[in-house]
Amino acid sequence: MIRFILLRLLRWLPGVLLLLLIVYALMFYGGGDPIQIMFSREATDLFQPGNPRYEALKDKMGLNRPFLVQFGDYVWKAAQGDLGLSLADGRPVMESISAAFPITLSIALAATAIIALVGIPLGVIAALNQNHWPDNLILGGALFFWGIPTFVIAPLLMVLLCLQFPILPVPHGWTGVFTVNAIIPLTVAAIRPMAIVIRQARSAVLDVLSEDYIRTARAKGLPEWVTITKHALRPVLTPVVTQMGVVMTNLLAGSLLLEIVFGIPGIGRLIRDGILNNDYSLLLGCVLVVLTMVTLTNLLVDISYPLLDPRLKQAQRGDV
Amino acid sequence: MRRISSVLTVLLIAVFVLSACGSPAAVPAENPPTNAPAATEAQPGQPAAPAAAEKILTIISPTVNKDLSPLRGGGTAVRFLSLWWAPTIQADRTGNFTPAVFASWSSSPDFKVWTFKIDPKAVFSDGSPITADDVKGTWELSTQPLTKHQRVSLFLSGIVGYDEAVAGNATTLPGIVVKDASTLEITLKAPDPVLFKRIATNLIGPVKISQARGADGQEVADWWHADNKPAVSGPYMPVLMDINTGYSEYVPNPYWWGPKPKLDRIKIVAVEDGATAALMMQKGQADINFSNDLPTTFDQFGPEYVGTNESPDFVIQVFWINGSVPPMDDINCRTALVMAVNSDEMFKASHPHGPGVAGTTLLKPILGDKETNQPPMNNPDDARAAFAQCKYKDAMPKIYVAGTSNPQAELAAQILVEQWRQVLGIQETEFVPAMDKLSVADQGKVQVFRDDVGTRFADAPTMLKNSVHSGSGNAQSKMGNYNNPDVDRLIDEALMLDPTDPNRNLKALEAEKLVMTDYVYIPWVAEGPMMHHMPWVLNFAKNYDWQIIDPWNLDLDLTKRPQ
Amino acid sequence: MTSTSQPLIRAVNLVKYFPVRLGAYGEKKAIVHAVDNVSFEIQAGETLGLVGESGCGKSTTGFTFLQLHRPTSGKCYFKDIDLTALSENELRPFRRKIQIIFQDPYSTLNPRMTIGAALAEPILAHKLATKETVTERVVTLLKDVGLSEKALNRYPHEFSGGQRQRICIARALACEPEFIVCDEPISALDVSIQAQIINLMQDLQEKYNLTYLFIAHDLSVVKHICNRVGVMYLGRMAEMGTKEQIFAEPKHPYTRALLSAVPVPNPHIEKTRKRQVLAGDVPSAIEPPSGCHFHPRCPIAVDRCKTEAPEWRQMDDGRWVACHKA
Amino acid sequence: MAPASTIKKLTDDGVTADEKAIGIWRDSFDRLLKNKMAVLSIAVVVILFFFAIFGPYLTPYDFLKQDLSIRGQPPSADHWLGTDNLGRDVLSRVIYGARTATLVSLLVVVLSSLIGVVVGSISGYFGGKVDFFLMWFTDLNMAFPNLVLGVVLAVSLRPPLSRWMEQMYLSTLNPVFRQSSLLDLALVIVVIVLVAWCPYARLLRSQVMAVRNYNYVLAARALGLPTFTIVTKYIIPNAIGPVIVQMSAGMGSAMLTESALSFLGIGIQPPIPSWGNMINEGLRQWTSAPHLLMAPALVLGLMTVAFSFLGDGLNDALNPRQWKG
Repeated sequence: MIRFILLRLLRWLPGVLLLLLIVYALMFYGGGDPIQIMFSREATDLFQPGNPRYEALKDKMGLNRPFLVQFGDYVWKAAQGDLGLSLADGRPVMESISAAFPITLSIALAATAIIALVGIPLGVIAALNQNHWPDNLILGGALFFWGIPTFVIAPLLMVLLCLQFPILPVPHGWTGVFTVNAIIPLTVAAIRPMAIVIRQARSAVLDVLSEDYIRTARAKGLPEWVTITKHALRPVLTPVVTQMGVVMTNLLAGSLLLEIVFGIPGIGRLIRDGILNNDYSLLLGCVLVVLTMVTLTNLLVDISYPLLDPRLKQAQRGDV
Repeated sequence: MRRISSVLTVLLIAVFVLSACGSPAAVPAENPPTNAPAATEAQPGQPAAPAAAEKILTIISPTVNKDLSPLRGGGTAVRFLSLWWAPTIQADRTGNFTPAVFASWSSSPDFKVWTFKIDPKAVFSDGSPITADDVKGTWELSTQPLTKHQRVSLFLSGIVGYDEAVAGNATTLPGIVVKDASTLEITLKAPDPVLFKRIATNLIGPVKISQARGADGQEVADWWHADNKPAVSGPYMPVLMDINTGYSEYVPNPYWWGPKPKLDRIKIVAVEDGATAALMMQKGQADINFSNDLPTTFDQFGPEYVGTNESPDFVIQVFWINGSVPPMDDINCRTALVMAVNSDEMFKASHPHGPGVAGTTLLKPILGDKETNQPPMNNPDDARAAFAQCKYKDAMPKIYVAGTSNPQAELAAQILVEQWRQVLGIQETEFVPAMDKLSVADQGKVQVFRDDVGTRFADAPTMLKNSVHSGSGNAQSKMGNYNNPDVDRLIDEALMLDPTDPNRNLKALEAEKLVMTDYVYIPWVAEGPMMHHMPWVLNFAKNYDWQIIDPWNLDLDLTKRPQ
Repeated sequence: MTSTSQPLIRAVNLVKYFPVRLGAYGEKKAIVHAVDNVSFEIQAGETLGLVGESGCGKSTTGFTFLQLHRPTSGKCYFKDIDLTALSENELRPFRRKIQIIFQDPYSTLNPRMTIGAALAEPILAHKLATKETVTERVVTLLKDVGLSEKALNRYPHEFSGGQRQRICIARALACEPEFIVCDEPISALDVSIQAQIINLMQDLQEKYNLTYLFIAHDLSVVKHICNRVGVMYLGRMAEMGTKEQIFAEPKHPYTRALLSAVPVPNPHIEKTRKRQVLAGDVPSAIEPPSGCHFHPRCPIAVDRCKTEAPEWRQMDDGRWVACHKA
Repeated sequence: MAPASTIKKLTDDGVTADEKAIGIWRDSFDRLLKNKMAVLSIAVVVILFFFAIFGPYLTPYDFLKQDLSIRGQPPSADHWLGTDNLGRDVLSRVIYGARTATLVSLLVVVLSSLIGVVVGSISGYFGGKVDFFLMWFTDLNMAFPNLVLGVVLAVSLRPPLSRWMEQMYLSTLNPVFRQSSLLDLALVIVVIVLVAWCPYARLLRSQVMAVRNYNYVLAARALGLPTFTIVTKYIIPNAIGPVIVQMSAGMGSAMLTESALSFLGIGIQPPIPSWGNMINEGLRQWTSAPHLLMAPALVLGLMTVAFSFLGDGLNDALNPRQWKG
């Protein structure tokens, strides 16, 4: 198990570094002069190339070093928890991220929980009523919400629930998962991924129901719900968990659109700030955090497979 | 499958109908929904809800402000500066100047040496008096490049030693001499009869310099943060700041020496999404919005909401032309592009219900209709004729239009390029919402910039000095080092004249005429600072610095606000 | 083997191991001993049968010889040329000389290709015909296996299993091979069809002077078609000899057990026939038993069998056997 | 290949019409046509393509033409979907937006599936180290949240791309390189392709891994056919089914990504209409002029759903063994 985790990490670590290098290079060559970004609101002639102040600052910030040295330095510092200073406001990037990350994480976890608790049962119900009205309703609804982009559904829900039928206050900011404020954002965060999970769960259940051992269980005269919960559900979980992993990664990146619309101060909003202000030290920090979380999520998903599917425990892996 | 399709159709129709019902959602603010739940306390990051009788004002800021230092001189954070920082001299809503921190001021006959007296009652929120050293220190700190004050040159340029300080070569201003604890003497390089108007602002209002400046002569990081208990000079003082969410809270300053503030608490909330902000205002979850105007604001909130105060000071929004970049380096081309545009149409589209007026000349909003120059001609035929002379007419470079960062500016820019397309057949254009999005190499290519140029106070030569004089930042950056020696000479001459001298305005007009024949800008709109407040907010007005005038008068009529 | 003539096919100490990882997280390494030190020779025109329980490595032996799996060690000679030493490109010209017919005709034909195209493809690839003459050649091939030329433009799913196997045989013949590995070619077919295919294969062998390696688990078929027979157990060769030697007088206890399972056509003998039932399952190829792989199930095993793998040795009568007690 | 043509000739004089062979593709297509929702989706998609190609010639108004006298009008007989706040005809803009959406999504799907097929088949067929490296990279790319990666790419690729176009213009003097709409399109397409090719590669790889061990591939190898022929004629045609399904779903999600990028202001820039930037503009005033939001949003939703249904239909048609209750 430990060897497995180490191997997985070994597979991911160079990848994270590579992606970071790519983003760093993109920013380095495509982004613009960090000093000019820092002082973009200044009288511009002060911080132009050639000006001694500019050159001194550039030296001080180590921007005259070769690209790879700068990158190495960045990685080395990042490993020690120092993500540098934001170009836009001069604050430690780590500080902003550690304020934003718990929020994004709690949204991701809460939304994932909602998706699992609502999506999987709906998928199962749809499968059990295949081609009858509950199935049609659930599938149609899922498809419908799948067709509406987040940035449309968010204001739509907001006007419906806050103004048309004023049952909720206008959600803004983040006060925690279990507050009235969180209802609409969490709904929006969950609703599109849920569509995929419902479909996935439905087809997984249909696949399982056609297996011989389920027919046997049914033939034995077991009550339907026993058949479903005891025999059919576990194998269904494997594909669904894979899907949940994907959902989770996307939510962890902080849904850009969600956080913009609801003013949630999470990672997605930081990324947007980074883009708006050309603040690539912030952007890089966010990318690094997102990559780390993605790695961990994938690791968890990988570890969970054999636990969910006992068949895999005995399975042979590798080249045959 | 057929059932799915019918379900889908029904759902689609349902949503369409519901959203169509969304239009009456534009409930006039006077008729708030009666069945709305009590929801005002659901603000982010705030402590427990206070007692209901308290008057709590909520202001929406359109951005998350991580830097609330009073010495930045720009950005949305400075728009509520007057809540917690007193101005040096106060401009009232009719354009008159009244004492604030400075109780009185006088100048030598040649307008080169000015003396300012500090009000002996003026104290910081820790009870200590505001001294001349605080003022001198604040102004010196503001000139330091690392302080990143965006507008310091508007206020302090011309003071002896200013140029060295802004270049980062000096940390002190020898032109400012502390005579005694409450007297300052300011020496200028050249005469300036309106210096007291120039420094009448909150943006360089004195801060407690022992807190703000470190031993190295530079600003102490985060000294202004509520956690560091800054000594402030305004009617309110901060008690809570969350710079990650852009939330801050202010309570009355017990040592405030002016009239007693009427509110119990002020909250500033960052709401970046315009639609969310509008909803919060409609529901009474917020009272004032510092955000940019949406084209629909009028429909949603009525004329009162977008109205301006009576101040004669206009913010003039202009599309500046960078004359150093092809095709703008050819005057025929500039002429054609300027003449092809109908500013009235731009104004009507971006400000369908006002406020303000369509852009005209730079000086017209200041001097009124009499004796001013005529606005640039909108004449498609002349435009086409001039375009025929343009040496780039067969290989027109792409035209970048920068500064389209808010919805209204984007609308105006769309009309601009559409008129060019219809009149001159110019196809290749690109919008650059924010300049710093472009790399340095590309920034040099941009030909058209939307930006405002404030008069700050109604003075014609100052207006030109800040916009088209070759020494101004505007001429250097947005206009590509625009330099017309005759214009510079006329402006410099006008600036030295006494404000009562009619020649001051005449020389400015003459300079403006020269600028207009150079075809270097396209006027768009002249507007006062917009209010954006709900009707239950009382005594709310802003001045030319976008500052709330007489912030202690700000009040709420809780009976009108939806609960 | 006493024959002095040069064999067409020769496998020397052929070994094929598959490395695998075991456990839910792949924490254990292991090796599947699919083919373990197998040697055999086949003379031109001869048919060697290879029998054994499923999973004993018969098919892998065939695949490995054809270099469809590269052997872990050992040599595969085709007329003195060591196929294992050749790269995939160098191998290509020899591919057409050594062919294979698979067990399952349903999965052996590309469902997206017409029969004509499938048959023409190898002919053109090896330049055995031009584009103009290829159709003619394909039609001849189809006739050889008893199909009409109407099959040309049809897709595999329109044919029955027997017909498909005919097509597969035609495809194997398409590039004029000398040696064909028949990997249980009839076991997936209806019994009624099996005989037809066997006969067809025998006819073709005669007509084109083919050499077969005939892999099967049905001993009666082997008896019918083969000249010599090899018996495999768990990746190793147990016994190999002429058909007569093996069927009449098996030396290896495993061969005896296999043979005893074959029903005898005469019902009287069948009734009284003594059947030797093997105890237990086939052990895992991942952890094969020590010594002689067969010892846990062997009725005559002695202590020595548990520790020492028997030598593959030639008996006086020319047959080869791997048993301490033979 | 030539044999097909020679054989065709033989068929013409040999086999009668009713004995004509039915290819497996034909078979799948017939199955697809039996699926009502799929047919409906095909109809919607065909209409979309029709408007994307011919729309700008059919619309009554120029999509850029501003008429300030009719600003922000609700739907009427003259302007079926009303006008926007610059007096432009919304219907014309939605139709032109269809062109943008179709162009982007088609190119994205074609390019990304092409990359995916090449990478996936190399990876799946050769296995070993090549496979390990390619899949490592693909996994990495896939694990990274799409929109974030897209946004980062879009922001950082714009300056170099625009510099390159300017250089191309200077060296060729071809005004095409000056068109910012082209730059936007190229940028959006490149960005979406860079994040979208991975699922195709993964899908094809797993298919190839399966197909590679099918007997007909072994047979082809045993026949000594060249590797290229084996991959292109034996493996890919049999592995491509799920990729086609994915392509259909990919059309929808490419449209969504494009509009998300445009919505964020880093995709197609105004005044060129894209559904995304129309939605963005519509959202600002959707309580007062809902038609400005609903027109592009509904069309976008409809297209996403149609491609989704088409994908399902294709899936059923190409993988007939799937359980059907």
